Amino acid sequence: MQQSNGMQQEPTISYRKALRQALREVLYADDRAFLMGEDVGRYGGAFAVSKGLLDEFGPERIMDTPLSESGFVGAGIGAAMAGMRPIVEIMTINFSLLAMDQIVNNAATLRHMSGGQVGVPIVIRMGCGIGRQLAAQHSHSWEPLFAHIAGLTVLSVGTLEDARWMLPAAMRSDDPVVILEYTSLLNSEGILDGNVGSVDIRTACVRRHGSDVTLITYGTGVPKCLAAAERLAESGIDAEVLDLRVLRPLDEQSILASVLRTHRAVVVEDAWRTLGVGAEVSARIMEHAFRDLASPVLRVAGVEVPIPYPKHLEDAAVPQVEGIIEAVRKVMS
Amino acid sequence: MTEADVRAALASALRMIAPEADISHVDAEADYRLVLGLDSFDFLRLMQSFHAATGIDVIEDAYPKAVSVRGLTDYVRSVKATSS
Amino acid sequence: MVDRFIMDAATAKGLLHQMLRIRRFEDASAEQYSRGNIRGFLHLYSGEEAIAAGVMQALRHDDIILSSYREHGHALARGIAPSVIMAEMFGMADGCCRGRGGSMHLFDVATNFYGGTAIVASHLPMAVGMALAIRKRDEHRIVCCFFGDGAAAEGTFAESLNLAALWSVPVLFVCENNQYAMGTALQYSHAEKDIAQKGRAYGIESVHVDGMDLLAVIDAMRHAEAVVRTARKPMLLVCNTYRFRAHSMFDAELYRSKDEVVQWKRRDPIDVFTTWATGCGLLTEDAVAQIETTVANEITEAVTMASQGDLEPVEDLERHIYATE
Amino acid sequence: MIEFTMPSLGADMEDAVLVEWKKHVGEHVQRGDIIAEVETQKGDIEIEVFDTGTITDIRVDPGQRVPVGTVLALIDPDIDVSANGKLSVAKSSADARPKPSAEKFPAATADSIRAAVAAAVTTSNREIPHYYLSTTIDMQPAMAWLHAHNSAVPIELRLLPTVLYIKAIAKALRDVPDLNATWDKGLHHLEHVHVGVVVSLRQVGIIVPTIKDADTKSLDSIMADLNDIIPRARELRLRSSDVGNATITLTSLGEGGVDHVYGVIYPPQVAVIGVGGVRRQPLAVNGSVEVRPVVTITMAGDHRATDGLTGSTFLSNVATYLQHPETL
Repeated sequence: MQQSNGMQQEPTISYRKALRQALREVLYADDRAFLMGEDVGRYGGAFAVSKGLLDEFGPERIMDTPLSESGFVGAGIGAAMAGMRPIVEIMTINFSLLAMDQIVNNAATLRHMSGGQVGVPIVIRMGCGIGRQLAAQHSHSWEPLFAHIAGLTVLSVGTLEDARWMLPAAMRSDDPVVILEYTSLLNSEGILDGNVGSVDIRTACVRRHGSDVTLITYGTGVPKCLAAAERLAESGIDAEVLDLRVLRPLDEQSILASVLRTHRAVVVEDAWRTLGVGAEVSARIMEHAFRDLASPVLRVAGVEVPIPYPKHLEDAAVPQVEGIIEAVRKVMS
Repeated sequence: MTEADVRAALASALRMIAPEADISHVDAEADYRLVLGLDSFDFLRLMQSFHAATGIDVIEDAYPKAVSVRGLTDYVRSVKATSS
Repeated sequence: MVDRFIMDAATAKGLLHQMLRIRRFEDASAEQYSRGNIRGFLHLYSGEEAIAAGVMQALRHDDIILSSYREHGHALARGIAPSVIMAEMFGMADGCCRGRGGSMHLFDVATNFYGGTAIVASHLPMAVGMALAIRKRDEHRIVCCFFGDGAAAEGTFAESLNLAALWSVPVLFVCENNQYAMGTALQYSHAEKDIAQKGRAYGIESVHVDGMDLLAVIDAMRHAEAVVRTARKPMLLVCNTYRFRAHSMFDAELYRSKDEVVQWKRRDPIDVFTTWATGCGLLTEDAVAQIETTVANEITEAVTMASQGDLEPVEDLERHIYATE
Repeated sequence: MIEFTMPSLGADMEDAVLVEWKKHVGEHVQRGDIIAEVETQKGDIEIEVFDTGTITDIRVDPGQRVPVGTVLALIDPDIDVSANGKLSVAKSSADARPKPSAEKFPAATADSIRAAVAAAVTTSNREIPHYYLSTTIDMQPAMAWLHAHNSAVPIELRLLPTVLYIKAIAKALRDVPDLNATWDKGLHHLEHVHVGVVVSLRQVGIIVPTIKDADTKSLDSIMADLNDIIPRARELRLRSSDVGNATITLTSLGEGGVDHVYGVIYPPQVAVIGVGGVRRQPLAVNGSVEVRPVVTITMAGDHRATDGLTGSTFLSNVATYLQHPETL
């Protein structure tokens, strides 16, 4: 599909390249837009997502910042309030805690608290999730933390399609949007569906239709659940995979529609089990589809420990395909 | 080339071939190969680097003379005498 | 009584041994990372050895040390065994943190080494707090907190220095200014480029030191002893230095030129000290060669021991969450 | 031989493109040298080598994208006779995973070389029943040919008698394959003919570099090999490929004026050849007695592998070849 601004639609593309194409599209489409973050320019992006953009757009629109997360996220919020459309990159979600006050008390709160006068049209992107053996301080999964904050839209990029099209949709919002990208998916490659020109930031999406059980997940959970579904299909269990995509506000309608069809649900996420996204989804299903459930909703989530550095412990601390299959067998029995 | 020059040229050549071999005190008449424990391989390399340093080509027939500092000096003088 | 620093042959040998052990350890770390035995992030200290050796020689056993993720030099100079650090990076239970921390999180309470942190400048407030406890408990020891020029742009830097001066606590802030915060050069991070000036703005005595000259660092530490240990006041030491290797293993160094690296390498702290020490007869060439051999054996042994370590059993995953179990 | 593989620079680095080689086949590299530049998703990164030695083979060309772990080049590690008395493969820190089979050599300080040789020799004597043969050969034709050859070439290309012995022995081995073999509870013929040449390291002892395929090599290239290997052997900077897998060993200690040199077999080889010094001696030639340059060549054979008849056939072939130097 030919983009007006001369951007080619490449057949196979990596998650990293899709993110970069999205940045280029929005920077060309709106000159109020600019990218700001640590090492996004000269270094080429901590994970090479913004590599080459400094040469293409110049230092005014690709701004390297000092290591001052609270400072530059707050500044981004200010710039949004004063007519710009900043895209602020927090290198990884692990550093977002330093900017939490700005995100919660300013970005998420001002519109409501000012009686509707002040909007904060900002997009905050973060690299998330278990990298590979980056130890506790660099391996956080705080999707539930952000999904809990009134006033934010929180997106989780689990597929190539969303990596390419979520950002343009988020830029059209007049309210703060947090986009959670996953470093462990950056190298994954695939074919972009040509006729998908854009995506919405409201609804969940069924990635694999099935009739026996619904696997509800997001982010890095999507590829794991699809793999589990393939293995389950071999033993005659037809699993549906529902990618939440939007962690706030939750697309309750799609969740319930799927559960009404399959009558069984397993929620899968890397984040810690207690007060995770799974807890909320499970409560919503209990509230609205209790009588349609053939068995209780199960949750497959992270073990509640700081993620350790060695591989064998890291792998044991987060859900794996085997664990998902086991949960499905339990919910089917 | 004086005897001292010949001895110096041999010494510098030896630094590469047999660093521990010290020709400075070898009697001018003695067969330095035996004194310094040089085998035919070392001696050929010595003659080759002597040639590189001085331009003097010690032919095989002159080997019996060239094995002592004095003999080699006489040979060098004879070659210089015939060529100048 | 102020410790008089004596530089004799034995001291010179000890300090060179420290610096060489750090340099060779980091080379071995790079090698083991390339071979896949070390994973995650790895930030190497090569080029900054004079600071670790120079600062650490002035600290006492009960002094407290906190560091950043570029901490191998500090940990080695503090006395944590190379094999224990390498085992930690191999993820083995024989490591100082049972393999759970890895390169960025070395803790060793026995040597009062309270870790590396991966969140820039997040250890500064803790350093102030530990010094506050020392003052309240009237103990005669100090806290030494290492961080980089990048950290000086964090909010916690400003808050920590202000609190340290306000509460007058015995903390020595050592800023290793290696000119770059990951890929962002000093002039693109700081409007006020003189980090010592920032310290003075918060009421803290701050000085610059040539971080490539071990003797200069040792000299600065004699003054720091007087301020922090004796007068029990905070101090900021800004050591100007340079990292000879990339920020971390996977860095194309697009942000600096190759000949800038070559320029700084001309003042390699190990060469600077060795030339001086051999010049004035404190070190002989044989002594230097002997140290090289000893260090080579130490590092080879460290890698061997690390590779023969044991993994922590998966059953222990949830141990040490709370003090109870 | 050590394999230099595409390093893993990051947990999420799966492959890279080889952009440029900074070192090339035949070049010597030190630990820490930049050996190549690769292109990753983060940009071009210079990669370093962690072993000291010589590059013998480049497996990946610029422009090729290869996964992490792919063998990019082969490095022939230096025989680094380090001070701690280990003739070990060049000083690279122990690799956590088992290294490709770089041969390990016995200890190599002055006394330890002597000890190693002694050890090899004693086991050799104890286990191997030796038989001894010798022959004295008229070297007139060989020396004349050599003299004529050397006067016609620049001094750098002069040949030594040793190359004639090596070539003659190698050709004779082709005629008597039982001697170009190893003994390990049975005779195992060898395909190639590699002649190990004993080189004295003055006070330190001896070392035995190998002249490979001496049967097919020209005299000039054998001499070139000697010019390359022997100086390095003397500086204890041999490469692992220089040493070992000889099919027979030649000891020519004749330099010191010794006439008869009886070597001791190096297991698993089955023979050792000794060559004395060239000396002038009266010799019966076509019925009259003349004073001729002669050399005595001896052979010690492993009686389990071959017998005296095989040995004597071999020695007479060597003599014939030496008396027709133009055929070498």
